[in-house]
Amino acid sequence: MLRLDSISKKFGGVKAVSQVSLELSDGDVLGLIGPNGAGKSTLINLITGLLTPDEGQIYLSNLNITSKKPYERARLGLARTFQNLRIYPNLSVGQNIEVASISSNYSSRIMNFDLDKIINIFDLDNKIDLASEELSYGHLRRLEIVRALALNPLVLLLDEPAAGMNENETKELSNSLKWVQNNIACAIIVIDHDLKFIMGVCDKITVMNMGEVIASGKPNEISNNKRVKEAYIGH
Amino acid sequence: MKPFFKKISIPIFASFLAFPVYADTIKVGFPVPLTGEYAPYAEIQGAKCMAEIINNKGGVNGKKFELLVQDTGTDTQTAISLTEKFLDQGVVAIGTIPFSDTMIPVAQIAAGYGVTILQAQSTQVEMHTGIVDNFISNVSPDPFTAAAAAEYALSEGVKNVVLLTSDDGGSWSAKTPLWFGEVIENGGGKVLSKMNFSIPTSDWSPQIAEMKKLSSSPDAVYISSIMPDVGVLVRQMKAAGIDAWVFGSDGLDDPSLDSVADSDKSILDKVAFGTLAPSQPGSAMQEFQAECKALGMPVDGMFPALGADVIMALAYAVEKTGGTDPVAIREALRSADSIPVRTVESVSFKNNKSHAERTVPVIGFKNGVRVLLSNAIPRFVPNWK
Amino acid sequence: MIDYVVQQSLNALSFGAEYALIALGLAIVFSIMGLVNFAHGEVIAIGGYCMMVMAAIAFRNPIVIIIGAIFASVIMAVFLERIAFRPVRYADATTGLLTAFGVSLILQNLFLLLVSPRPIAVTSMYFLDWPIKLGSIRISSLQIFETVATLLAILFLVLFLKRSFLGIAMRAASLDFEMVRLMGIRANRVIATAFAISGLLAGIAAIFIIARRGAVDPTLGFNPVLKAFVACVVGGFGSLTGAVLGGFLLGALEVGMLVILPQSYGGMKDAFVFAVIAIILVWRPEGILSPQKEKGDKI
Amino acid sequence: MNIFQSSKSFKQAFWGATLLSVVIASIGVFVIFFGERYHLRLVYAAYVNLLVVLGLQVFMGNTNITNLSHSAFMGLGAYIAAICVTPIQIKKLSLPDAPWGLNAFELDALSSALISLTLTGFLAFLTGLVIVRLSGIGATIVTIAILVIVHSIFMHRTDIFKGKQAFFGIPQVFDLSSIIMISIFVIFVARFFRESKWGIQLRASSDDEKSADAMGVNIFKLRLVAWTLGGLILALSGICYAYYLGTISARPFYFSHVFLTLAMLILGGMRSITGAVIGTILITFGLEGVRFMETGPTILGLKFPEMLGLSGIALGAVIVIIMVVRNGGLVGNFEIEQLFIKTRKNI
Repeated sequence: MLRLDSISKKFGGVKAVSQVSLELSDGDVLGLIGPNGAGKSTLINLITGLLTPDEGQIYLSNLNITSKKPYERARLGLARTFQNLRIYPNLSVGQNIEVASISSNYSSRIMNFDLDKIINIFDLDNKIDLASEELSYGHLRRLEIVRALALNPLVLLLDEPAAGMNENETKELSNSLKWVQNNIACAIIVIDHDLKFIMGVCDKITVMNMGEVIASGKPNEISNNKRVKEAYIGH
Repeated sequence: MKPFFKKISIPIFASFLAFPVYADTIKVGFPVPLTGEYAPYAEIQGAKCMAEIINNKGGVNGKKFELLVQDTGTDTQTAISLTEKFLDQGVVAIGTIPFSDTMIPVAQIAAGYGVTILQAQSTQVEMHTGIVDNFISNVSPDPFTAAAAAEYALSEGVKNVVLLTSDDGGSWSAKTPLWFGEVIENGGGKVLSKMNFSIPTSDWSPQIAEMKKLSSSPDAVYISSIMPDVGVLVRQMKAAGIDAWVFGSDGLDDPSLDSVADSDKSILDKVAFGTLAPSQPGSAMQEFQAECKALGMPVDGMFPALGADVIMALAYAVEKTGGTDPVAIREALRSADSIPVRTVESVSFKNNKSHAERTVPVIGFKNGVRVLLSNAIPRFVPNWK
Repeated sequence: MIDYVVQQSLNALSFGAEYALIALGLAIVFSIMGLVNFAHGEVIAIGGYCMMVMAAIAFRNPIVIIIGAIFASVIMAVFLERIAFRPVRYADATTGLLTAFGVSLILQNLFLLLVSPRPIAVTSMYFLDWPIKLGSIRISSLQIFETVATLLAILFLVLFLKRSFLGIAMRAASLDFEMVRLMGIRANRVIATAFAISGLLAGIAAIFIIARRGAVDPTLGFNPVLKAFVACVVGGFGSLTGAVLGGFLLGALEVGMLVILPQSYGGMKDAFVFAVIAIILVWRPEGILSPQKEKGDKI
Repeated sequence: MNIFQSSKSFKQAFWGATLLSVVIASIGVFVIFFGERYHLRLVYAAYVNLLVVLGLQVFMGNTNITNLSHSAFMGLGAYIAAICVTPIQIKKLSLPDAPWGLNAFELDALSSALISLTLTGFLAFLTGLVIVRLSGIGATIVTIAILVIVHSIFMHRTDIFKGKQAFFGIPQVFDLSSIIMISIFVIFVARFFRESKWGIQLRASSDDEKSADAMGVNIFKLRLVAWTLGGLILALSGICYAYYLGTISARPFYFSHVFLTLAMLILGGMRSITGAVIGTILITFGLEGVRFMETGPTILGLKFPEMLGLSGIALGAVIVIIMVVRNGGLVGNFEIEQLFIKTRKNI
């Protein structure tokens, strides 16, 4: 579905992302973790097109999208959420979702799920006509995910979806993601600090540090990896 | 639906119409620019003062002047709506924004009522080309002021001139210099160069550098612009060592020009302008200003005095016709051999119909004080129609 | 011919100095709080009106008048910040711009209401202006004063921003305002200082404008500030060096247009100047010297 | 392709526009039947300004980029139509030196209007290509540049535009009832655009450019569409201006008109069509009142002093107060149909 071929990006002299390769297929849920400044967000920005890589290629279902603009990638099926909420405050909840679903109409991909159902699952069905600023924080987080799903994505990138949530909300979010994994044909990348949450939802985890991938594997392999422990705890 | 509206609207409409018409006053409408770009055209102040003077003496045939004044904010649309409002209130004449883009539509609307646009100080030529018939200006158009200034310049031995033109003031700033040049050439002089400027300009050094580049140095520069721009030009030319006359039009006739001589009494010695009415000390204009001040209605500058002229001309016509019929008043104005006004002895509209025949003063300075250099009807006026 | 070129270049320099002086005042406020202060022109006009009032109540000492005018502009700038711009401090640039337009409208009409729509003569600054002969070239002392004053103002600003505590805080604020707040420096003080400096620059500009024009009217500041605004954007909004560069560039452009354009197109000077500006902006949307933004890892 | 994403958007847009049309039309009809003659003119001018404000709203309201060039496009619309429609014999008199045979042809009012719309729309499209590439203040400065350039051409090419002098002799084509109908049409256009797919995506991009980009919004294209559509509406407003007044000049298409209409838009709230209409109505009537006070009237025997400049102060104060207190304008995102259609469910 999504393939990164040795992607690199420098800021000034600093390598923010160096020679990162990744491959994701349908139904995969990949966790991307690493300490602050590891290059996770840069990687997301490279994938979604807000930044262009200095080296390497990006493929989305075998189409080279390295030089495509963000909105073109979005229409091709790359959906994302943001680390700090980026809901459109002057649009209603329903219109926030419409923005993305209008874009999905521009693609030839057939929607293989029912958006109303998703809205229902994420508990937004009775809030559609509210101004988005009237939602609670937890619901705004959900709205971001629903909005991204409305793009009918092939790949869904979630940038710290559980940030700022309490334990209950995190649990609900985990359940919802599970539901997405089981019912929608797309790959998911999740970035988060909450290891417990990541371990709970992901079936593959990639660990980054200093712009490089230092480990990759199943959750239990990662939790025992020495380099990962070093990177997190420090020397 | 419609008949219902009609039924109730007719009596209401009728009552609107019936309400404000008093036969015992002479109403004059002034949808004028009290604010905005053209606010300096403040003839209304003088019109008010003159109306007060006449009213204090008991009016004209017992009728008193009533001036209907409202601000247009220098906006044509507003001027037109206000005109319509004043027309419905029975005015005998209208004075408005002194630019053709306002005066033409205003005149077209007033024509339906037989009312005349009587402008205190409108000098632009366009209004006299026969577009509208019900227009009268109390002053001479720009070619006359240009010609008067040029005749004086020739008498001072001016040969080579530089013309400064701009489109920013309409034909007043674009064409008046050319007419000046025409008269100069007719008198054996030469136009060395034409240069462009914009209004406002607060630094003339590029144009002055151009002047210094000319093969022969100019005897005079002509400009039709406003204060304080012209004051800057005078000072910068002097500073640059160009010893030439600066001639201009009525835009220079602003009290703030005199202050240019505050630190150097001689700096204005070679500045002169053809204008609309004499403004030197002891002139009728200054007397009028003193009179208004005594009435507690201080007025400043030339335009108010010209506003007073308009009221006096109307007073004359009302007295002559014995009534306030606007068409009769226009006829009376246009058939009189001479109408007494305030700024000059008299004016006449008999020959030109749309503008006054009056002497055109040229004002200069001596030791920083205004002097009347000449005051006559120019002999040669360029063809401008 | 050489004389002519030198003369026009000097003219361009002094045009540019005036724009640069005003543009600096705009840029210093913009760099700190992202506000395009269109009311800067009225801050200049206040300086002019202050001179008018002082002359009317018979102050003759030019030093006193100059100090008074600068003082009035500084007070006005700080006052405007307090009553009009503080409430929109954290709003987007559009809100700030429109607020400034509103303030500018109010002040212009207040001058009209309280003083006069017509120009009022103020001749107390004429003494700054006398001709100077340099070989075959004659220039006005005012041109020299203005250029020198602009250069001094730049020097003073650089020193202030590099050496003083408040100046360093201001530089930091222009990079990351939140950061300065976290460091415990009171935002109000930093911003008030920026406005005070812009007022000071406006006051100096007022002196030169009045010295040349010899009169003050309600729209005195509008046109110069429009041009200075353009200079700022072209130079790179928020960059002080950019403002100065933009100012001088605009001066050169304006004099150049007057010289190059044939007489029949002379009236289109503004059209050409603004067309060049638009082209520069399309070429470099952030201006020629736009400040490097710390984009960092996050978007 | 349906321009609406959902039938609910269409319904809302339709009812909202209908209600506003009723308000607008009833003001006009009231004046036609009960007003004095000069009221007709006053109200006509207000309708022209309403068109300008709506044209401005289409771009500014949906993109949140301040546009200060709108009066220039209005002027272009007015002049192009005027040049086409004015009879030859008048043009021979008023434009004796016009190039390209501009004074040697005349067209009927409809063709003239269509030519004006096409040309102005094309110019809007061309300038739009530049504008949409810039953001925020950069875009605003280019709009100022457009205003200055167009004004400068109007002022200088006196052989075509007559500059500050009058371009006269334009036949009177419209009356109050025609502009009422045009206003209603434009209200529908603006409201439909706001609720259309394009409008919703544009408004998303005005809230958050990056996030909209990530949601597949082609911001350049949509801004260009809004800019061009706004330009067309502004051209229409200019045509209405010329077709009623009969005389135009460069003067009314410059900064003071820019600020007046801008104040109208932001007072009501630029994000909503209802706001644009309310702002226009309030400022139009408010200014009449202020102007009355300005000349120092006597009310109930009380003589007020002459206070010139009061209207300018009031306009500036409206802008500042709205920006400081409520920068979304009086109504924010509110549209009139929300008074009647229940769109909100309880949480």
